[in-house]
Amino acid sequence: MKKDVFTYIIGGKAGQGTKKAGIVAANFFTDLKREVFQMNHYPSLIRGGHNFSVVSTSTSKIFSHYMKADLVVVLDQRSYNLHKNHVAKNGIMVFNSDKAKGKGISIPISSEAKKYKNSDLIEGVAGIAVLAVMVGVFKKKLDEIIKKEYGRNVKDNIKFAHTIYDAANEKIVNKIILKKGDKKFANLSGSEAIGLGAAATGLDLYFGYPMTPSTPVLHFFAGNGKKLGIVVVQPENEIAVANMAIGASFTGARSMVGTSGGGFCLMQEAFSLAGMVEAPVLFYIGQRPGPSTGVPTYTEQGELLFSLNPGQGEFPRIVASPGSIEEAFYLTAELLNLVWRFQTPAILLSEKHLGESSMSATINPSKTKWAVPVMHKGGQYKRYLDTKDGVSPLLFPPSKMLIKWNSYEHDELGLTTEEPELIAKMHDKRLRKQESLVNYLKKMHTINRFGKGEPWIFTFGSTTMSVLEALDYGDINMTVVQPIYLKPFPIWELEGYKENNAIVVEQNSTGQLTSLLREKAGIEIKASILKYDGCPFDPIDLASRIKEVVKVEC
Amino acid sequence: MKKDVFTYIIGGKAGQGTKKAGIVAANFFTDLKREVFQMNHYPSLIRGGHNFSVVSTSTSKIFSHYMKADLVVVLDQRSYNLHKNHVAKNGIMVFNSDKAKGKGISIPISSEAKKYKNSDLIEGVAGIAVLAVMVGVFKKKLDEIIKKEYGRNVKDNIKFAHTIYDAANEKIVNKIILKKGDKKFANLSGSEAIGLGAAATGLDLYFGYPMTPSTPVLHFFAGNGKKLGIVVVQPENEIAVANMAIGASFTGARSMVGTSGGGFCLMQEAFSLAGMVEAPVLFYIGQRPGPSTGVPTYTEQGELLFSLNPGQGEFPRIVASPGSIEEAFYLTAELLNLVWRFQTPAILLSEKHLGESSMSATINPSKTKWAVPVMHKGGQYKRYLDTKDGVSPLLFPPSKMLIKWNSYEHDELGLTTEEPELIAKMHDKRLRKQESLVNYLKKMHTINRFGKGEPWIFTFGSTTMSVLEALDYGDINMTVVQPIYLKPFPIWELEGYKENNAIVVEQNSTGQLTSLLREKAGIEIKASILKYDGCPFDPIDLASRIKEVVKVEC
Amino acid sequence: MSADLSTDAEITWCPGCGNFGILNAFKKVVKKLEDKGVDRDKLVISGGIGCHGKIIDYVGLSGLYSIHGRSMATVQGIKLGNPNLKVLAFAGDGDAFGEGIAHMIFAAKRNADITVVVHDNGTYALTTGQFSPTSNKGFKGPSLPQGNIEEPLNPLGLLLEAGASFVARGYSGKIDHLSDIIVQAVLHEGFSVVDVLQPCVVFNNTYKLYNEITEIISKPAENFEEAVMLVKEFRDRMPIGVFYKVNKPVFHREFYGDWNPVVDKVSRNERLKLIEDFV
Amino acid sequence: MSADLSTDAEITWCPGCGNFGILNAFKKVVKKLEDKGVDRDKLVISGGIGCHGKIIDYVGLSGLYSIHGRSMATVQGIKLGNPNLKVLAFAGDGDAFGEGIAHMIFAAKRNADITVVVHDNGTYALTTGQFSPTSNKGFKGPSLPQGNIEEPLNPLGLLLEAGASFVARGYSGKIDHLSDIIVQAVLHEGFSVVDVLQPCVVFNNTYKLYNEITEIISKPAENFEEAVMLVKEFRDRMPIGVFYKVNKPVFHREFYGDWNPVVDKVSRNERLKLIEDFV
Ligand SMILES: Cc1ncc(C[n+]2csc(CCOP(=O)(O)OP(=O)(O)O)c2C)c(N)n1
Ligand SMILES: Cc1ncc(C[n+]2csc(CCOP(=O)(O)OP(=O)(O)O)c2C)c(N)n1
Ligand code: SF4
Ligand code: SF4
Ligand SMILES: [Mg+2]
Ligand SMILES: [Mg+2]
Repeated sequence: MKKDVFTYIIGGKAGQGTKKAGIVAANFFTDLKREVFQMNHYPSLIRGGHNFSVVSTSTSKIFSHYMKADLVVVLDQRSYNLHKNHVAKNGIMVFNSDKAKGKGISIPISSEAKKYKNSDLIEGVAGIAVLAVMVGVFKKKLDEIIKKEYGRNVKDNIKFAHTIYDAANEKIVNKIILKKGDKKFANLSGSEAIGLGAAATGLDLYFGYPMTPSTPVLHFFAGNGKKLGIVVVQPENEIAVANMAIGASFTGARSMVGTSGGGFCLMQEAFSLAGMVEAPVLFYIGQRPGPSTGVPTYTEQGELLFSLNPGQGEFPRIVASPGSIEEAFYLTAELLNLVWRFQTPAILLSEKHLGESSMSATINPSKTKWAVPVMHKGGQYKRYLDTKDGVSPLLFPPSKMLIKWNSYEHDELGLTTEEPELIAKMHDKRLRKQESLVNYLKKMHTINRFGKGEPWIFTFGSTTMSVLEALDYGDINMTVVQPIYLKPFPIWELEGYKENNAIVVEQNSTGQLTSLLREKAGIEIKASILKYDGCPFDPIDLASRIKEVVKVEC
Repeated sequence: MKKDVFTYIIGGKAGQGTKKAGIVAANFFTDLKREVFQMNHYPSLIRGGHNFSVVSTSTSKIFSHYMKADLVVVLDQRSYNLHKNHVAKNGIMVFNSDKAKGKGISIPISSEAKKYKNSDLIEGVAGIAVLAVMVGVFKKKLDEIIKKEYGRNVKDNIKFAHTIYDAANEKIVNKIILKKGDKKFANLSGSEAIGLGAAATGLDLYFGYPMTPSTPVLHFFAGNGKKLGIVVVQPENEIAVANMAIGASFTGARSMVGTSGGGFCLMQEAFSLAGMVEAPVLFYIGQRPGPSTGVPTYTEQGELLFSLNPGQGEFPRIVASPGSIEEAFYLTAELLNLVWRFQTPAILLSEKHLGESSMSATINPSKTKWAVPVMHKGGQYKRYLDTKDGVSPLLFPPSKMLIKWNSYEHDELGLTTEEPELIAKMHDKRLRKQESLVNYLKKMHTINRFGKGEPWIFTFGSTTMSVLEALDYGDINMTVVQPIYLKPFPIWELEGYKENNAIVVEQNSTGQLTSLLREKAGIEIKASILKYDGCPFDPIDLASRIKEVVKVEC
Repeated sequence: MSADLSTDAEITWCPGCGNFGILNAFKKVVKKLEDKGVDRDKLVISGGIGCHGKIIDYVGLSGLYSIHGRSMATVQGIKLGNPNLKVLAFAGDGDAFGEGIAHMIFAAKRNADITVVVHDNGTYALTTGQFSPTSNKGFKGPSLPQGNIEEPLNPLGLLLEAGASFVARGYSGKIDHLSDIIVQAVLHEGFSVVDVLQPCVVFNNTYKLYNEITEIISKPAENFEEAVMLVKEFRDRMPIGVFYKVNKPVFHREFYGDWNPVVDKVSRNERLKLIEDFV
Repeated sequence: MSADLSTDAEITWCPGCGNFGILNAFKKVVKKLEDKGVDRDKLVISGGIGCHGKIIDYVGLSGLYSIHGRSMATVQGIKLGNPNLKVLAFAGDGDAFGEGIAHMIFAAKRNADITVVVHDNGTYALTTGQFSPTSNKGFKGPSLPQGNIEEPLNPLGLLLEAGASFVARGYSGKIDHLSDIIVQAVLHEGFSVVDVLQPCVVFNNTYKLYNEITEIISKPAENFEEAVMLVKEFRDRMPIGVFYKVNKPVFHREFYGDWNPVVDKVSRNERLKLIEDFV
């Protein structure tokens, strides 16, 4: 069993600063050169309800939060009730005795907070003070942390923190000394990784209309785009988003859009347009539980199949999903490069669990490519020149040459055609581009394999992190196979697997990856472990489900 | 080889009445109690360009037009050039010598027409006059036809027709006497069949925004809805179309929408909404070559995969495609019934070739069902009652009970939930509905089989008609298997087929049915015959391609 | 339906949110309508997605909790399906004037007999406060931290131009007045819109401003031009009340008069006969 | 680019179609613009789907033949990508005022520096003549054979309300006048729309009517209110010309001043450094 994991949960109402407290805790662990994984759970509301943040930390690689915590701090009764079973053996529950009754250590957090203005917002600070006590941090260090992390009302915050610190110090006995790790990592959210990956490859414009859980990428660029030279536009709706992005790509601007499933529905016509005019645009989809509005702030992987054939008609489509926050960085970069290499739209498929969690990551930006297309070399320009690999050179305005992109079927110049032979020929050109794409991907890293042992576990997207942590936690030796690319599906990498036992872990109710593996790669799947209640897997639960399934089915 | 087929082609500019002439010819053959198949080819423009209509007729069942004609009448040079190779051995080419040069029988159609007003529109009548001569119809009968079919300017038309008749009579030697058949069929277009099928099952409202090739269904209801009690609404865009239809279904109104691929892109968010609120709405997609605007007035089957997983998230989806115009009637009726039985959206997937062609059909309206849902029986009403088969009884306003449909994940009453257990439970409810649907379909006719012999030919949609005619024409004995339902895919019906040789015929460039058969049903496909130039198969060509492929691959 | 129009749903608006005012006003509306003979079971509601949309969970009336920007299309469908029902769509400013603006304009143009109540808080609140179509220039939100660079729309002016036959503005801080307006809107036969000034205490707290500048007008404008002028005032003085009200042909009646698709449905037998005639 | 701006595409408009007038006017526009120093290679066009959209095939300029209702969004993207380009979108009435109305309103609201030329024939011509947003009441088309039951939109009024900074109407039968207007529209910095009266000889032949009632106005309205009145006249007298023109902050400049995303791109090295700083 994995040693040295320390988990901290802070729960309360939205607006009480639980997420902020989680971030502060994560930064604190990071300063200890430990690795962290932070997951934020929140309902779809602005104030009230129940939010919580879980931070798990370890001196070695950690891929998931745990739902058994060494320290739980809850600010109200609802949080108490929800988390009372999340206290680990030897763990501690600290609750706000003004707003909750229960077992554990009681501190009158609210009555202390009330002495200050913004009494509600201040309560999250109590969580940090309690954490400081628990892990043996001195008040001076606590003051520093508060100064650094809470910009406003520093004095009040410190005074309040001290009161809570003293109260907790009296009551907490089982203190824990956290071992220091040996490397200071960056603490990165999935959304930041995506933004940075696109920036590294040369993104020029990001278009987005707010939609959870893709919004943090929009906000990332809004906050950081300026110095990177990236323009962020929030138009009137998703249709405008996608069509503007295509327009921008016509000028040679690297453009990207972000949305969730519902917004992507509205972009499909433009997705098909991109396929036809051969516009290089990257579409980011952050998944949440569906159908329809579903559960906007939760996580799911219910849109794998939905994302494989969007837009009417036949054209090369690329879909890939990152298995970790680091991979989110590299994969975003690679996809932006690919859309320019092959002039066809691609989907970066991810989930709330990746986009809105953060973890320790090492990123080497110089490992990315700068998206550079095949450019016209001279002579008469034909936008849809029928080349061997199907990829026609690009040229951008202003130019003395005619550059015509066309949503109708067209000839090489881009003029509309209704000639049967030409229609077939242009289908063939796009098909060849599809083949070239497959050949290109064959030379790339399209599947991750982790560990050794049988049977194999297939998974994808952010669930990969849950699986890796579960195996680590449960001391399970199995090979984890994660297709990064879902379209074209890298069957060439999977040919060896056919004879074997395999199970699948994924977060949806119909087993979409399971179908894909069976249908595309002919892999016999013994069992699928599914979760579709909107919450990510807990590695402890998942470890035991894996053991169980392997025992019974394999 | 099939006997007794007579084929007539009339070609000219859009606006010259070639399609009308085709219809008149078809009606004439129908009056002879012969069977007919009429295909109309036209570019995306209103006047000019090149239109043609082909009518093939036989005394026995006929499933396709032929592109070798016994009589070709062309009104201009472009038509002449395009059709000069479409003249059968012993066939006749008649051309308008005012506008074309070539071999065959020349008649100065335009200079004769110029003597009348609407000189352009009148020229199509010449085609009928020539046909009359060719098949030995007397002038008196011709007059009757013109009176019946051409409402306006009857006198001029008759006078003009006589002049042409006389000119042709002089020159045409190989006249043909058409044998009479023994049953007078209705002459029905695919779009009419769809409209009638929906009407028979109880359709109340049809919502549509014009888009070729789905528009004829809109026009059908606009022209015939009133007496049937069917309301036709053309809103501002496809998003309104789909959302209004869902709103209407809330009142218990049977509603349906129609569009093509590009418009359906815009409806996907509503499709998912229908999945979540469990709204019974039927979506008709008329396919044309894509991607994007593509070739609006031509035919293709490039959107099979696109139509299988539309809309974000997981919910039961139904997709089916009719293999003949008769089947279009029954299947539309059955799908409207199914969406009400299972409260989930369905897609009627078809193509321009079905929607805009017409053929002899026998229809028995009383064989359809009247769409009646499971209704609430009394007691407290729960919109999303968690029943054994997943189907919750319906109730319509006005009612003293609360009826709440909800796009968010919800409890049984329809109130929003963010509770993990309830989220999972509601996924399970919808999954059970999916199972119930499959069980229901297992008792239904989900696959057509025609003929005997090996290897088997798989096909779907309107291509079924081309295949049947090709086998008939080529005297080929093979079993044709046409999955009517594409989702849920009737693998239970296909289990026996696994060991065998099989080929696929479909109209797209990537072999989408081929993939589906391989992936879903594990059927080994030896070869696929694909066509993707926007034109339907010609049975003569197809017969030889089939023979060739079977020889080489099977 | 519970007598007090409540449901079991927990209310998750922020304390002090202007949406409470709208909820309370609406409950009064239902009772006032009942006094005027409109049964509550004939009143069907819909809403978009956003803070505003939650009202659908909180009001004990039948309806369809729709998607972002579409509740106006949803209720048009409901009305066309069964014109005996009175339909009312709640919408946010992002919902009605952003994602769904086309439906608003065309509902007004065709004078669909629906009522739209817009919870106009000048922000996309539920998605954490981005600028919306009615945000002021300079409004700072997370997608444009340097401040909104666009002028706000004048949605009521737009809808008047589009042909709206009933245009009003209310304020969630004046509940009785607001409920009066909504009652009139529902009773009006044709397209009616009530733009409700709704302070969002977290992202756009306008209570103070609106308490100062709102001014109840006593009667609608005399004519269209005057109404256009009235709706334009939203800086120093913010008139609230019914600005414009006119009788015009109503969509579903122009379409099929008094006929009702679900009530007056043509029988199966009759239809089968007609179909047989056709083929 | 061919000197006479032609292409190899066959023109498939009906003989006598008003679109010819627009095509001819536009060719003049390009030449006039060149005289004023706007190079034709800096002029990029887009179009929607419909009879009007075919103009994209017929004009020898670079551009993107977009989809139904989106050419206004397309050109906004082009402009944002490279603001050195002048962009012009052709659109049909179905395109601009139906499917794409939201893009029009918001392009006007944000004063995006684009020009939209609407081929307004009051019908969905290419799909065989259904009623469109600007069809008159009573207009008979195949989807409503009994006649349109809605009043036509007043699109220019709507766009004025939305904030359009340049609003004009032209007539395809008055080619020189039309080309003058379009030149002004293109040279105007900000959102400009030219609603072109375009007879469709097959489905809505308005030549006679327009020849009678169109009247060239000599100068724009003095103010907004006057402009609103002017655009409303479209029954007995149909004024054509530039109705309104005002200088307002332009979207891309408010956003990033004189900076240009593709020209002034931050280098790879600089970006990598910034990213390293971030992580
Ligand atoms: C198609 C689509 N795009 C985006 C979203 C995300 N979303 C949810 S609510 C909302 C906007 C809320 O703004 P508003 O309508 O003004 O409502 P408020 O929350 O302010 O009441 C958005 C953009 C969505 N649900 N669907
Ligand atoms: C999303 C979508 N819906 C429908 C269509 C079908 N369609 C093609 S052109 C057109 C309308 C044409 O009307 P308008 O824009 O006025 O152009 P016109 O032909 O009159 O010039 C329509 C509805 C389409 N191409 N895309
Ligand atoms: S965020 Fe604003 S609109 Fe939403 S509930 Fe809170 S105060 Fe109300
Ligand atoms: S149908 Fe009308 S708009 Fe289209 S080309 Fe013909 S005349 Fe012009
Ligand atoms: Mg809002
Ligand atoms: Mg038009």
